[in-house]
Amino acid sequence: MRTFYGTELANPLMLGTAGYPSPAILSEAFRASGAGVCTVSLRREAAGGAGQDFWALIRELGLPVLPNTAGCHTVKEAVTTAHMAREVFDTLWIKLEVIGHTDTLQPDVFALVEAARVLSEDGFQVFPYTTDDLIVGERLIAAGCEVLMPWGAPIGSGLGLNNEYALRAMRAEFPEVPLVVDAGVGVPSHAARAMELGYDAVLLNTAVAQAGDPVQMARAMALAVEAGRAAFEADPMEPRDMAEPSTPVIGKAFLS
Amino acid sequence: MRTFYGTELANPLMLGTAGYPSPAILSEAFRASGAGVCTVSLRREAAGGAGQDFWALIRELGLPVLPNTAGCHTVKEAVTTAHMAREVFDTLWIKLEVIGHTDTLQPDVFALVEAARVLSEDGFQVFPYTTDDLIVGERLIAAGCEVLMPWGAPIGSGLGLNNEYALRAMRAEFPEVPLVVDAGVGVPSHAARAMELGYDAVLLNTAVAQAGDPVQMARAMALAVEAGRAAFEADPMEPRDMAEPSTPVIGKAFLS
Amino acid sequence: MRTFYGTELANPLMLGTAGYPSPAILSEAFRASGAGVCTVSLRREAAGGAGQDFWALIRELGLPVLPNTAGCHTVKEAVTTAHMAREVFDTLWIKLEVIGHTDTLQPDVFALVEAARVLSEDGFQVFPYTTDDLIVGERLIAAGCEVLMPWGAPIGSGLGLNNEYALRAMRAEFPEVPLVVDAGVGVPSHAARAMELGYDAVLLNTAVAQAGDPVQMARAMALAVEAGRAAFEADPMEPRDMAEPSTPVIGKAFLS
Amino acid sequence: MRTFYGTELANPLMLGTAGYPSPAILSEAFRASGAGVCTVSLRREAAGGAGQDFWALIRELGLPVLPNTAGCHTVKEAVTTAHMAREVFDTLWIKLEVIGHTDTLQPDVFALVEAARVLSEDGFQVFPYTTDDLIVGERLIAAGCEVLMPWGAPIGSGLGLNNEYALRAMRAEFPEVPLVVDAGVGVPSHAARAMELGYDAVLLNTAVAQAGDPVQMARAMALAVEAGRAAFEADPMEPRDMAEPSTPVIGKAFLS
Amino acid sequence: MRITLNGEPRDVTAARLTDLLTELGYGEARVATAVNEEFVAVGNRPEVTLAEGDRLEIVAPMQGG
Amino acid sequence: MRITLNGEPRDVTAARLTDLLTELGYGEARVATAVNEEFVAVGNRPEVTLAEGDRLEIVAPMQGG
Amino acid sequence: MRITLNGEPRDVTAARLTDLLTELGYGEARVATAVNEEFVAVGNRPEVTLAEGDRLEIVAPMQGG
Amino acid sequence: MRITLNGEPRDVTAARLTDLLTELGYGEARVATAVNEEFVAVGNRPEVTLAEGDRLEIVAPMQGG
Repeated sequence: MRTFYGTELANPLMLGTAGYPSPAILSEAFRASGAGVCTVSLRREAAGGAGQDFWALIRELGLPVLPNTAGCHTVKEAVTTAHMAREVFDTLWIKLEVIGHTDTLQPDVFALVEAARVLSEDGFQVFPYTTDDLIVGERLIAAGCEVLMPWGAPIGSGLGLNNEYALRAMRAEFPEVPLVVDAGVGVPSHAARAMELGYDAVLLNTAVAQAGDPVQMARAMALAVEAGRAAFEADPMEPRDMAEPSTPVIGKAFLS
Repeated sequence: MRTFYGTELANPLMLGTAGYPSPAILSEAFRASGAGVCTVSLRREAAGGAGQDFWALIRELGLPVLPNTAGCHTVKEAVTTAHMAREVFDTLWIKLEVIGHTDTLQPDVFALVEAARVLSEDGFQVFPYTTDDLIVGERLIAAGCEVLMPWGAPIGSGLGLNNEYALRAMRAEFPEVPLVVDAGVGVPSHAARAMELGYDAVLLNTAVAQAGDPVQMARAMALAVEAGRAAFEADPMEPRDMAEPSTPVIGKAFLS
Repeated sequence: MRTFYGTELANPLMLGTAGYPSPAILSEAFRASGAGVCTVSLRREAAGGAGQDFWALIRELGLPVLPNTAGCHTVKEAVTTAHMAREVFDTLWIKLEVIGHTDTLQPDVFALVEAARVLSEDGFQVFPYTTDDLIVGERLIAAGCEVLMPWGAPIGSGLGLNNEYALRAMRAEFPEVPLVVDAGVGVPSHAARAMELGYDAVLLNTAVAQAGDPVQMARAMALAVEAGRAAFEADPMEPRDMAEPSTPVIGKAFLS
Repeated sequence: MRTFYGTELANPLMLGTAGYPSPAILSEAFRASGAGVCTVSLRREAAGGAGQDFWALIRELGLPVLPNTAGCHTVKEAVTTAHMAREVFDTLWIKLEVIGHTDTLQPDVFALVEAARVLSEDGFQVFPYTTDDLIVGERLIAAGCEVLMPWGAPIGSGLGLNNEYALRAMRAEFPEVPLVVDAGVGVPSHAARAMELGYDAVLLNTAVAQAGDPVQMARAMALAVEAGRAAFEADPMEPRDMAEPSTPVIGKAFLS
Repeated sequence: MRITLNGEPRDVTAARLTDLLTELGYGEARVATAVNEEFVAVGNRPEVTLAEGDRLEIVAPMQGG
Repeated sequence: MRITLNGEPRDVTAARLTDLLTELGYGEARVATAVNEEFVAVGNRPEVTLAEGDRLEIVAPMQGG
Repeated sequence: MRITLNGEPRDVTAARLTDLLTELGYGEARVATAVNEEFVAVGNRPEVTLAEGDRLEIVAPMQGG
Repeated sequence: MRITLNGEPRDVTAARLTDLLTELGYGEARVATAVNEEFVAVGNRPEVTLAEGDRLEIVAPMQGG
């Protein structure tokens, strides 16, 4: 199994910590999901602010923490945020987001590659939130990334895998690189599909946090990624354009 | 939870018994799947033939048995087969197939409704393999069926859900009737999707039996149907056409 | 080219006459569409009612008239309406609709086949509005229909071709029968696609009548069906999963 | 109507000149297509080689000529090729291709933007073959491009529009910029769809040249782009999830 | 007598369908008729007479899809 | 006499279906039977006798989807 | 002196960042700091002093996707 | 001298590009030229002379997509 900078995940699900109805539900959802990673961010803190309790909550999850640079629009912003995250969360991992467009929250692939280079040289282990562009993928790897995280659809849209063709091409192009579908997943069938394509994990947040029952949905997503991976390993049948009887035809009694 | 003629399934997966590499793998696949039902058929038996051992194998699964009328093309054939099945398998359940077309193995809805009527009047509990036609569904219910099993795609094709719109319409039309997607499922994401639509179970065979590793795929399907049902119960988010940040925007540090 | 009960259409487009902003726009839209057929209905008429002017308008179009039995839910209703239509419109053609379901306006295939039989025996030339069910198609042909008109999607939905697989199967199953996609078309690409599949015509109404500019949309639909037919006759390329340079690779100058 | 560097096209179709069965068929196909632009390339020429005759053939088409840099993989190669093209074809227009990947022939967006900058500064009017990435689009415009040509699918694949969502987003993002779907179109319904999305033209080659009857297919594509544009201008109906009778319900006779 | 004309109660005098249509002012209008849900062809109208409570449907060409 | 057993010609002696099944060696096997395309339930086998040319179908549990 | 703390004006006394954090009541809190958009690591805080108008950002763990 | 013409070795006499094109028989042909991967515009051909081992590319209009 491919590892993430040498770390094996307990479960090919990376789950976000934002937008849950309550801290209690967040914790329960994580337990239900068996997520292998939790993603977090940094925000301004007033004296005696909420950040300390949140951090305690996260530590209790006992999971690898993947801090993000959400909302950063420039290389400098992303790099500075990454440094602050490394210190606060005491990890080399960074989910690198350099947003290029406000409506789609798509990455600015130019700034992304540059920031990835700077951070990788500085010893960070970069998880780049990228598009399904193969050339961008190559550049990110050349910049030092050992993981690629193409989007399935815009963050928080729940649209699923907008371009399955491109995601398949990416899997074929980078057979050795751990690949994660990051963003766009709305229901378990989307997550299962990503894994059926041979992806190594799925990163999601809104689909769980905003579900009517986040705990139940967290469990559903955990089952789905496991199902998708198992199917990929089981070598599925090829789809056929014509029907084929499952029940044997020979030996059928003559009754009419 | 909707029941099937009063029976609650341990797991919303109905798994076929045909086309496995070996009886041992069949048994293992069933154990891995935790299937709630196994489907079987009747075929000509020579003295001391294989049927007796097969029956022993099936009994060991300890599952509700759903015999089919696979390969029948007329009402009479299907009805006679159903009677033989009731005697041999000692069950009132019958998966009613009346095939109308050789390439697609689609049901002959006219003969299907008639056979369903005859068998229901005769005390059978009919599981009709039907299309996604709402009116046919109504007729089957009027004929005595308490379950409907629309196809997702042709038997053995693995194409998935060819007409999700129609399957959704069927769920909306028959809120009280247990619905099963029967045939066409090729990978777990198909099965999960069917359950996300609110279906009560998925019936499949080829996707498991013909996978490179049937046991692994059986497990994958079990996880997928559970994931899909959990998602349906969890009230998923609505897809949005625009992105929406999962990480909060407010409180972001100013760093550029 | 396949004919409709011996009639060749000027253009493989059958256009409805309902819901236009004004009679003038209706006429202009028909002229712009070059439609080969216009569909009409019968409604209650007060003395000196609108029906007479409408009829004058339709006659001016100079097109074959295809009256429908829209809104009929029973065999008797449909048959009586067909007789009234034959007298009023002085044609043997009848677009047979026997509606089975209010939300989807899908045909009741049981009543449809029966009504088709009665009318065919009575000398009508039946254009049945049906589903994409192959067996129903066979029954309709056995009942005397020489044309089949499967739906693409529910009437007035504009969803397009909900089950392209089934429509392809229908074309393959009935190579000699004139087939028309009736209902569901929302934009020209839907109409073109139907013709690319080898269909002989497309019947639509709402997509034109309810467009912001019905005349322009009528023209668009005419172009689309012609495009789709031409493509079908031109034997299109097979889609490939990999790219293939259009510009020749050999002879490229060495410049780096 | 948006213009291409001030030039209005006779028809929103840009047609390639490669891979036709014969020069005669090429000419006939172009006449049938009424294409607004023809694309060409440069290749090594032996003394008295075929290039001169080809050029005579192209001149006879009397169309704006759009030379490409097909097969170039570096900025320098593309720029040098562009200069040679400007001299030979006596035009400022250049279809800028900088290929980044051999299997998908996808553009190298990094080299593309750089080459676009160099060429724009040098007075070229660049038609960049790009992806559906919005940020890359912004960069190309900043580099001086006044046209964007995102791919629909890999060159020569005929797969159509692999990511309609992204193409829609691009149209919304650049309301003033002429947009062309370049590559991937296999059948007219693909071309019509691109125009329905509000694109200003479609560029294709293989779908016509490799069709069984290129002339017929050329005509089909011309009709399709016109249909798609007309539909876009006509303001199409909104798709609905439920059916809606086209024939009025009121006034229906009571007959059962 | 009172009949039901296109779903509405209506007092009429003529009994023979042909006369009734004239009375109702349909004259030469292009219409089709049904009495008590049974189609009555133009040719049969002279023989058909209506009675109290009969249901008469008169339809004409109208827009349709 | 000669009957057709599961589609194949077969010479048999016993006429009564119960005896015939024994003769054919089905013993206690879990099978269902049809004679000339009509289902014969276990309970009715003793009353059913076969004649020259009859068609007997004997089926047992088998894999199915 | 007046600085900008997390985007808000704030009058403070201490100049050295370490002292300032204490003065502001962050104590042992798990936070990261940036002065005038430049990251200041924990280890460097003692050497860093702020001047009138400096911009100080103090961030802590928060939910993220 | 020996140069590389469109990727093939070729012995030629003329050194000046204009003369060379004539020697090679391109005459008035509509072609573009590059020497050692650098574009040489028509106007500059008279000033450009080739040396042993130089790489000359001569291209003309060709089909393209």
